[in-house]
Amino acid sequence: MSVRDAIILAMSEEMRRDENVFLMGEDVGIFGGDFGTSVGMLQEFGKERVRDTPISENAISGCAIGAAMTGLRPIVDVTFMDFIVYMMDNIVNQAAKTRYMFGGKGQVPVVFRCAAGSGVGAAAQHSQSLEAWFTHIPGLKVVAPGTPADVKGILKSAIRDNNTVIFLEYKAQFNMKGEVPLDPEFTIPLGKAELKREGKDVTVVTYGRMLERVLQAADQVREADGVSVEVVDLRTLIPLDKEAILNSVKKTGRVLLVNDAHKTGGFIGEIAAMIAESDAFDYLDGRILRLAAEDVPVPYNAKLEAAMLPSVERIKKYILKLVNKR
Amino acid sequence: MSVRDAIILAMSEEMRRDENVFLMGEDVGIFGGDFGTSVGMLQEFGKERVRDTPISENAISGCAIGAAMTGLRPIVDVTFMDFIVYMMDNIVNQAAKTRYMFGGKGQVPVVFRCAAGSGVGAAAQHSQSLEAWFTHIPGLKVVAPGTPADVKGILKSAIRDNNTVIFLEYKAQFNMKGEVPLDPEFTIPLGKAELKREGKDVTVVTYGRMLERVLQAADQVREADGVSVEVVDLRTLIPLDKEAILNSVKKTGRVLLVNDAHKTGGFIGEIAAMIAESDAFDYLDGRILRLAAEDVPVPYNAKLEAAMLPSVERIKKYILKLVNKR
Amino acid sequence: MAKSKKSTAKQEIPKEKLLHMHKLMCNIRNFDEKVNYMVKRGQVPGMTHFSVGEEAANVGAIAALSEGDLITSNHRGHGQTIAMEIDLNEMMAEIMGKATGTCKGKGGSMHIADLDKGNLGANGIVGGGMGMAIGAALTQQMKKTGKVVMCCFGDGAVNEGTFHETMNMASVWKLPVIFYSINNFYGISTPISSVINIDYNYQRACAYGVPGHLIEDGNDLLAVYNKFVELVDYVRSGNGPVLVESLTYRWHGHSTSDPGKYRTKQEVDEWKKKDPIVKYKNYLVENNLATEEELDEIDRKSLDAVEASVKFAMESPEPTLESAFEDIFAD
Amino acid sequence: MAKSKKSTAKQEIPKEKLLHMHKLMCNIRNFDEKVNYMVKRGQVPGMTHFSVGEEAANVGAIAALSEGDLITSNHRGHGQTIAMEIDLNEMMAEIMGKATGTCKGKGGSMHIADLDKGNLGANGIVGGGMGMAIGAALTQQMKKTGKVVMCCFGDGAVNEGTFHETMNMASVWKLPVIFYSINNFYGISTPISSVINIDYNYQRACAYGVPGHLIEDGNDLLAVYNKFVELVDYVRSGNGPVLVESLTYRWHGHSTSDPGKYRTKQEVDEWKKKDPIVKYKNYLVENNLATEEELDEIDRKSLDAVEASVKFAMESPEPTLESAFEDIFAD
Ligand SMILES: Cc1ncc(C[n+]2csc(CCOP(=O)(O)OP(=O)(O)O)c2C)c(N)n1
Ligand SMILES: Cc1ncc(C[n+]2csc(CCOP(=O)(O)OP(=O)(O)O)c2C)c(N)n1
Ligand SMILES: [Mg+2]
Ligand SMILES: [Mg+2]
Repeated sequence: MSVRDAIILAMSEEMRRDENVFLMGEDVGIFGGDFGTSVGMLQEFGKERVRDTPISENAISGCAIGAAMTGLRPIVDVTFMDFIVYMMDNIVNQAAKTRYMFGGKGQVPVVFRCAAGSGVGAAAQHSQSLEAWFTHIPGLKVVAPGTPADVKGILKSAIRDNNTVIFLEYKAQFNMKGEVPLDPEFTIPLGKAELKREGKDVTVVTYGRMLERVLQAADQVREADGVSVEVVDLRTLIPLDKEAILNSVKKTGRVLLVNDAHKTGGFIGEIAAMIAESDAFDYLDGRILRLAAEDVPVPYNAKLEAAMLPSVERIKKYILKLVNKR
Repeated sequence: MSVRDAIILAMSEEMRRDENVFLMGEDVGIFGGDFGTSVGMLQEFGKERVRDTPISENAISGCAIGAAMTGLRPIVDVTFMDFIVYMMDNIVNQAAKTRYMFGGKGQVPVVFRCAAGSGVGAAAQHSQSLEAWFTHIPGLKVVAPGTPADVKGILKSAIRDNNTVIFLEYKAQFNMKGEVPLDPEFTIPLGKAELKREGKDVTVVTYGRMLERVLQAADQVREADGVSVEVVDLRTLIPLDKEAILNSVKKTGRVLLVNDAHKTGGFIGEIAAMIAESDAFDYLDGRILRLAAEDVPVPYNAKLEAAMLPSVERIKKYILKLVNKR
Repeated sequence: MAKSKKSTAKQEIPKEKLLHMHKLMCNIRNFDEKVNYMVKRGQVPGMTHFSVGEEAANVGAIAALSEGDLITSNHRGHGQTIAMEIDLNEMMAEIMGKATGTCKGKGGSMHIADLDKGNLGANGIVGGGMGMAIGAALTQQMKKTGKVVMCCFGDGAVNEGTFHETMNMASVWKLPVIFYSINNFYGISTPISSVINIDYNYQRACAYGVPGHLIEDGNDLLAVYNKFVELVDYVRSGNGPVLVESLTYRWHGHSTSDPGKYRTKQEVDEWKKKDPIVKYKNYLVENNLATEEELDEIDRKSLDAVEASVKFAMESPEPTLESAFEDIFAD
Repeated sequence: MAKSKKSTAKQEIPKEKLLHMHKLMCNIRNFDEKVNYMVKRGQVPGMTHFSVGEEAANVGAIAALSEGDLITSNHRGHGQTIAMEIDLNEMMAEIMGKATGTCKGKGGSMHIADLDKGNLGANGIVGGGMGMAIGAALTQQMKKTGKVVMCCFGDGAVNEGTFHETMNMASVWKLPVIFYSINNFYGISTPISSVINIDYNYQRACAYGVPGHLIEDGNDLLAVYNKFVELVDYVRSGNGPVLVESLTYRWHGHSTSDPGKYRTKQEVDEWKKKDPIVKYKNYLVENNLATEEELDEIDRKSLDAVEASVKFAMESPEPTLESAFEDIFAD
């Protein structure tokens, strides 16, 4: 099943299960979503629950939050994550803080589904992965699953969660295929990383879009260079599974961090800092390396666009660098 | 001179020097700014150049950017930095990317002056330091000076810079006093950190509001414990003076990072990561420690509010921890 | 667009309700004057905004709501909150940052809420409550509760983009929400007339195909109340949103510290002569709907209640340090 | 609010100009049809939006501007850019991502700009150009240049908050800016009638105290042109902004991939019958303002220019990897 179909399935199952769940956003209805992630849902659930909106990101996000505070459980299709700029007040100043400011009363169960990342030739205003903004704001959960099965399991948990969840999906990976459990009770808990590969020489921590490349790189260096790579797939950024990261680092003593957001100020910087201030620091056999998108706005030209991201080759090179193989 | 007066002086000097410079924002005119940072300027420069606006942060920021693209040099008083949520499209998708997307044509010389941080009992929606959001976006400069003289020198450079600059000023420190050069040609280049103290045992890297406390802590541990602390005051976050940081870390081998923004996803995480991936890593004698605001929305109660920030005592404790003195 | 009627009780408002509305206005006045007094003495730790002068605009509107209806408010939320009959003790404790406060001392003046009573909260962001309001209205519509939502904001707030987007969405979806602009003529120091190019905010209703209403004397409690009875009924009947505006005035500065250079003493004094509480008292007495003694007695009791709230707040404990780390996430 | 006049050249437009406008419409048509052809064959690397069907609404408006006037546009910017007489070679090279492109291959279709000619750029964010437009207008006002700014956007864009804030600010400050809504009846799949509760976008002018104008036949080049001559003059004279709307239609899908289920083939065909280029040609010929041969010759030359631009683009080098790291900051 593709990531796209996993998203449709997760939302549909949850909407069947709980009548308070509904989907809203621009062109989610007859158009089936800018990325086809709601094709067929209008037909099953009708216009009330698959709700086309005006081009009004502020009202969309505000409306979702108010609905959530009063008992509904909206899923918002943000489409391109870049448009979340118009939702910042509602997400950051309202949704994230309401419960705290009100002394523990109320909750805001909204999922913001954001199509992140580059890869479709849409240039600088349509290619950003902005998860770091939200990881910095107490009160928000942030998730970025990297396989179709994880997409389904994490999205379902996000919908069931009583907090606001920023959900990253990757426009370059809607067609990515994989096994997906069909059990409607299959979920994956938020806050749990998964060891996608076990290994002993090097730890690679990643999430979201880069998982696919990291796994390829890990398999290739194991095969070609005999380097045993442990791949820690975060899936959830907030709450962060620090234990999984630190345990792996303590085991291998070498660590590479990979994401598709810009390097400076990106979330992997937080992970590096977290490791460097922890007791795992004492187990480190070398520097903590990072591979991320270059610090340039995403260029339009397809070759340049591609070159701004960590490639499988570069990930391999960094892994080998860590074990002093090259 | 107070920080407030240094801001007024810097803006006024630049407005005298260059007729293209002007100030706009809510209540900057007869009210003199929400924090008194434009008192008297309406009288000198008139309504055209000290421009009161509607409560329309999106239009304010967009207007500033369009004016800048066509030859003016606006300074925007954002007032509380929290309200920048309504300016995100203009700053992030427009100002930061325009020149790049247009293949090197055009420039957007706007300064966004943001009153950051807690300390005035204004609670969660009026107390944020959000610099990390902007450090993550290629194309923006970000500055956070910590003394009245630096405020003046950096603000003047920011106004003269041909790029969009996010300028942090701290609501808790508008009354902070210090010597300020009166020479209208006094400026401080962006991108240069300053060693506010030289030392050999421990490096503390900080910026903005926390500088004051770090200096107190450094002086106290030197006096009381004989620990020689080197204080690297960044002043500019982007472009980052990596060399200054790394040189100091190589010298001392021990490093503490301090800022007043939330810890998770904050800019000091980026600095920790930058150190941990550099050759300075090999000089480290211990973990890279961070002290930052707690990861909770800023509470209203004054005691809780204060307790969420690194205190001089805690900074001292961390310094001493690094040299194993306690 | 219909204009408001003048003071009248001809819809036969029960005496109990008439007196109760007086009490709520007194509560607002006494409460905020007391907080102001304490602010001046440094006894209040944070930023506060007062509703003094705007009592009728608040009480008249909210008194027209029914049990289960909801509101959102803004930074100047005391008036609405008190009109929604929040517990004064808890409110005062909150403003003093105490553990017994509405928000356990973590929200303060700008974040007082009472979700159980339908108050979705004051809001420190101008326009910040508008999205919530239409969302709450969507819930009422989808769940067919028959409840309405009142979204309260100032005059300056109509220039936020969120006003436009939420008004439009509410109109297109016919949501049961009343947009209520309490026009006190200034946004901080900025006269509304200098930042809109029409005469009144309510006229913006034209852009959304919704009815716009002006209550010219927003200090006339019954004018406000009568108009809102009509509007609440209209909205509850499924006709979609309305935009309504009351003209009133704030007696005090914008917030805790305000040099006040942007308006003349004369202007402020003129408005003080139009005191909404005095006006209402006179009306009730002149029309033999209540005696002066009755009304004064209510005022005195209100003062006592406010004093009691201060005592309660003063004697209440500070929140613990640990409490700062609680209530971030729901389970 | 005034409605538009029908086709007429009675203001004695010089023949040269009449033919030139025809050429620009042909350029838009031929250019975009060519790009569409290449998109279908995978020869264009990124997202594109076409102006086919909307030629008159674009050319008529921009032809009314003078040297030094400025525009901002949106994601569907080809029509405006070509009407502003951008170099077609560079534009095609940009769309193909080449180093010789307008933006050195770094911007693509959604970011074509020509700052020297007053085109402040297409914009990928709906409403993203509105702030820039009023800022550019502020510059003209403060520097007393006598120039005006035209801010182009679609129908769906009027529901963004930025529309509201910038319209209002422009009105209050009397900025020389024309807000121009090119109404093609859909925002992606969403009919404008389903997301506003008034008949037309131009009616929103009432909320800002500015004149609103409707050009009912936005496919009638001279109707558009004549109306804009009048409006540009009004705005240039210091009267503040206007809001104007043209009704037109896009022939192709919203963007590169669009299943198109939201509108019927019949509807599309009806609109194709109202082809703005055919309409204009007929008018010129019937009124003896030009011969069919002359006009066809212009079209042929336009086709040649487009083919030449493809050749230019094809033969142009890819940008170097290093170039990706340039142009982030100004010195
Ligand atoms: C988004 C945002 N911008 C600016 C402010 C600062 N601010 C607080 S109250 C206020 C004026 C509001 O005016 P109005 O809506 O008329 O309400 P009033 O205070 O007069 O009751 C401003 C500008 C804010 N809190 N939020
Ligand atoms: C802020 C933002 N929201 C959503 C989008 C996605 N989007 C691109 S074009 C478009 C429709 C625009 O409709 P309209 O303004 O009518 O212009 P048209 O495409 O019809 O010319 C949408 C929703 C966007 N680019 N930016
Ligand atoms: Mg006001
Ligand atoms: Mg359209």
